[in-house]
Amino acid sequence: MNNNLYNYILGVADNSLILAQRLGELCGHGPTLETDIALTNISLDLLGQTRSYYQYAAKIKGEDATEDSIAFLRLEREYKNVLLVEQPNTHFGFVIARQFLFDVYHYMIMQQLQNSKDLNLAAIANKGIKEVSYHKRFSSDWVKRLGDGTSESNQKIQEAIDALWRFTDELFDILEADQKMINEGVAVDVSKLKAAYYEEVSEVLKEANIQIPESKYFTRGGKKGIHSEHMGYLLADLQYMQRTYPNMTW
Amino acid sequence: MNNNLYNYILGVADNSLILAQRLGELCGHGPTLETDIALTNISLDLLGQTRSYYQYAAKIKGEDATEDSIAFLRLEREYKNVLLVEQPNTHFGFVIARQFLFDVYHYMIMQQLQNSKDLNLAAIANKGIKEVSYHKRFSSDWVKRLGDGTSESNQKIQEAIDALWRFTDELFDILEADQKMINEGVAVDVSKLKAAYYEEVSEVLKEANIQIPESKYFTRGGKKGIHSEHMGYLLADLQYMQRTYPNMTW
Amino acid sequence: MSEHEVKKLEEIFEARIARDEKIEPKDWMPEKYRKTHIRQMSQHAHSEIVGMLPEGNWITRAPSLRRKAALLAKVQDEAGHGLYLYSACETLGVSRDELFEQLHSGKAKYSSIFNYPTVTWADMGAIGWLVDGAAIINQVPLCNTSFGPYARAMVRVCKEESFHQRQGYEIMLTLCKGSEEQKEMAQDALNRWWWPSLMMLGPTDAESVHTEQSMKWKLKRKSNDELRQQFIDQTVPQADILGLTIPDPDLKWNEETGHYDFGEIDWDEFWQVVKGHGPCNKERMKARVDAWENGAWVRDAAMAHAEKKQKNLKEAI
Amino acid sequence: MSEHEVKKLEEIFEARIARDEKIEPKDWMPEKYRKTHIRQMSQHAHSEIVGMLPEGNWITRAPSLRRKAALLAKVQDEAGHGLYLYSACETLGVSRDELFEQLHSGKAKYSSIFNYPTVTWADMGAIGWLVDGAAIINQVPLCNTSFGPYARAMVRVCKEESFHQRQGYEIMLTLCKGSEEQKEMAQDALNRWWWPSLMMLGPTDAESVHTEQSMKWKLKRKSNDELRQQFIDQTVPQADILGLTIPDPDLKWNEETGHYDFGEIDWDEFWQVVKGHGPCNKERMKARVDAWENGAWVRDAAMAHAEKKQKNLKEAI
Repeated sequence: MNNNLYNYILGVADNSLILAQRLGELCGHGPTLETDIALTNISLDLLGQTRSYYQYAAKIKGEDATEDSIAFLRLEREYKNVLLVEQPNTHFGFVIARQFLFDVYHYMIMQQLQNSKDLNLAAIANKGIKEVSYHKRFSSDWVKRLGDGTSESNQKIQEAIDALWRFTDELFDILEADQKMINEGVAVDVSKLKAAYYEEVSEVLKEANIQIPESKYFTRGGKKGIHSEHMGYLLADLQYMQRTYPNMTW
Repeated sequence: MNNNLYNYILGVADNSLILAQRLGELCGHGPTLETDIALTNISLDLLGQTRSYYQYAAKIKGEDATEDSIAFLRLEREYKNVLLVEQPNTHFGFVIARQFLFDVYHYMIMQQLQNSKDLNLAAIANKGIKEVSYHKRFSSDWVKRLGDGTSESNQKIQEAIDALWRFTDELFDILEADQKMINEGVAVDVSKLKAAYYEEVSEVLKEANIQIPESKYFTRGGKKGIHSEHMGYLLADLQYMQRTYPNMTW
Repeated sequence: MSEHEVKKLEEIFEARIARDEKIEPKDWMPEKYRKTHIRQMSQHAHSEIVGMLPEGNWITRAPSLRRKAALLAKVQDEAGHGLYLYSACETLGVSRDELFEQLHSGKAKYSSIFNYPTVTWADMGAIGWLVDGAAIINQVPLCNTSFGPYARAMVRVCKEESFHQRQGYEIMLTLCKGSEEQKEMAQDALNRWWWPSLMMLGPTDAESVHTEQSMKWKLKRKSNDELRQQFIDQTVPQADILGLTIPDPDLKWNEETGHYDFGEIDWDEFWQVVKGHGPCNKERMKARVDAWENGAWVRDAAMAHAEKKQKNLKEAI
Repeated sequence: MSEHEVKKLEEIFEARIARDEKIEPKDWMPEKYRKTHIRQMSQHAHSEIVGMLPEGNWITRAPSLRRKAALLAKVQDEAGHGLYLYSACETLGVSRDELFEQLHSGKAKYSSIFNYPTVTWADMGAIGWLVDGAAIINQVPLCNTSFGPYARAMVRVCKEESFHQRQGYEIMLTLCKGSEEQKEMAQDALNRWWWPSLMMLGPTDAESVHTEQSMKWKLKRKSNDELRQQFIDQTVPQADILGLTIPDPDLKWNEETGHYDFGEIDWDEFWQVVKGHGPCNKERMKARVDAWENGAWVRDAAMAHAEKKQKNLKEAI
């Protein structure tokens, strides 16, 4: 089995799974029906992508691996998502800020992944790019709406951007497996996206009357499987059925 | 195996386990260090009682049963605790109201259980009665303190009593297994405690300037294993390790 | 308008309905017709919205990615149904905010079935199979109801509901073909949802108000008891296929009537839940009110932003 | 008081300390002594209180009832230590509320180690073994420090800490005797907690302030680097017994010095965490501030009730 490819795929896919899970918590509790529907749509898109990635990863892994064994039966230390996507739904400002900070990044990755030498990954990216482009439009619009809405909403989205900013630098970390896959023309060299990312993010924030955080201190760990303390509780729910009833068909 | 006895013990013990778990969530997050320490004490007492009950139940069940397999490896529908104890820590008023409404009941049970023909149960009750008497004093005092404190605290404890009142009637339900154990002089006939319970509770509430709720509508189900939607999440955390790492020693 | 004129309009109106013409929002209509429709459509909309909660409870814990996605999509459909139905109400001159206010204050009702807790994963199957099944039986006739926007909304709703019902049944089928634990889970869900599902078809005809008028307006085509019998006759064979037992010792096929006889429904329970004292009424209302209150600043922001944009646009012109 | 008189008092004071007499709260003491003690004792108290959080994170998920009870009891002990230490501060004329205010505003520090997340159950073992182990090395000398209330508090604290340390080590031992997964979990925890534990002993002597004065007042008896060496020398053989590998390729026994040599500590990381930018600084402060703010109405109520009672009592007399 191609370990590097397998690990690279999980790194990309876990972001979608965990963010979809967070968005799934919100279903039925949003500020309007329209935002409920839109965020559920995003969650569904991400889940769809996750399934394509994991199905491919399961093939690579062989044995009895399935999309579900990969999604539900790993230990916390084996999930490779960035810290950003596991952060809680503190309030709607956090939901939007988290989505926006991820979408800009996600779109860049999908754009490049379309050119991957791995045709499976290229196909997933090709199918997903339209969806992610919609996500980015949705979250950017809401960043602007909240930033330029009332003084309360401006303060709340600012609070969220300030709180989540420290998780952005990790998005551009490259692990060993990633580097090997970059060298083979399979993976996206995210380190090269960093400047463009901050530029695009800053532009939207500026338009939204949001201060761009200046902190130079960042938190990382998710990509290496060292997650925040929120992650264990998220996984306890996510894995509950598969752990409680092993080896069954649903 | 004596099924009725086993089921009766779980019915009593699960209340302690689930309430201990709820109190455990609070550790480090209370309004003062003193209340943190006191509530942890109560949680520890309840856990201690739980262990004694489950150890006895494990002996009755035989096979490979242990206190931990009983505590952690049942399905949600197999937990027999009353709905009251699984209600969430909405705010400190709820914590105190839940504790108070349970403690008055718990004390009555322990008092009678001391006379059980089952010497193991009598011994557990004999050991526990002092602890539970302290719990009741603590929670009653706080009910009075909050009821007779500020108008805000009065309103908050009233809100909690109003919300939890509908779970009190279930405390006095008697299942088939219970009835058989009552007939044998093993179990406490809780139906006979009802009048005294409401009298004692009402007296404290009156002293605390809290309105006694008048609703005649009650919610039940926990004793039969039909729990509120809070329960699944509580169990996902409680069982997480045992489900994720089966058959290990910790 | 003179009394005579109103009477005349009413006659024309009733004649249109009798001819199966659709009434549209801008058409003249009796005040009672308008009010009855607002009441029924908003109650239906509220049921969709509150109905998101018991199923939403299992989204984070769904047992497979496929089921998680399907459940999410289903709950999203319910939000969509709520949206059409509130819009249909709006055509009659009542705003969504007003309707929410009625829901949150307890003035408006919603389907009582959603006041039961979803205790296991099998409840996702049972709700799809039984609750959506009963809903469809209630709703299919409404595709031909007299008020155009309601009828058109119901066409779409029924199509999606019947997809949900099949999906629910398929969850049950998978469980029943699975392990012993899964089969038990399925039976347990049937035990808990059977009677509340029968209650969904409404009180017995003897106790039902509004029926005659509703029949005339095609808001109703069959009585509650007829619908209930239809539901039972349709569902029992489905349970047989699953190998599950309907929790009613009195249930049995009656050769003479060509229907299933069934046991007595616990109407006390029904009325207790309707009056707000079911297992989860408080929790459902709290969830809706919390969502609404916590979302106020977001709605305010969207409004303020839209106004600013409009103002800038005007100034630019 | 004249400068001369103060000087005289100071001399008597220093002589008392030199004679190993205990200073008690009501005794005269130099202002700097008072301030230094408030700073150090409150910092210690804050560390106990914040230290409840990373371990509290596993109470609901502890893998057995026995471990759950032991963990609860341990976290409770930490609350108790906080309580003594705040009380010791109060004897020097500063209130608990003021001290909390300093913590919440970020003015007061607490031990940096508690800004790392507890990621697996094995962290409960590693914290007991390593973090409490390092704490004991820091604290045992304080049982003989000059300020009476602090010295007495430390006697009790150290006794309990050493119980906690044994308990933590026993958790590690159980894991290391367990399954492959458990052993991996233990190694992983050691990997993550080793370096932060070394940092707990404080910056290298070159960078450490306050040391000379603290030595004189018996707030310190050995330098940070000496304590660190002691910790390493004591811990490495314990890791060997567990069969775990210390994550330091440069670690090796030095026959000549009779100590372990070890690799370079990442002081950048240390200072980043101290300055508030560790993995969980924000979360820890938020948890403390939330607890405090959400508890305000409770504290107000208790106060109001006590006042009413007192008033009633007075009126009755």
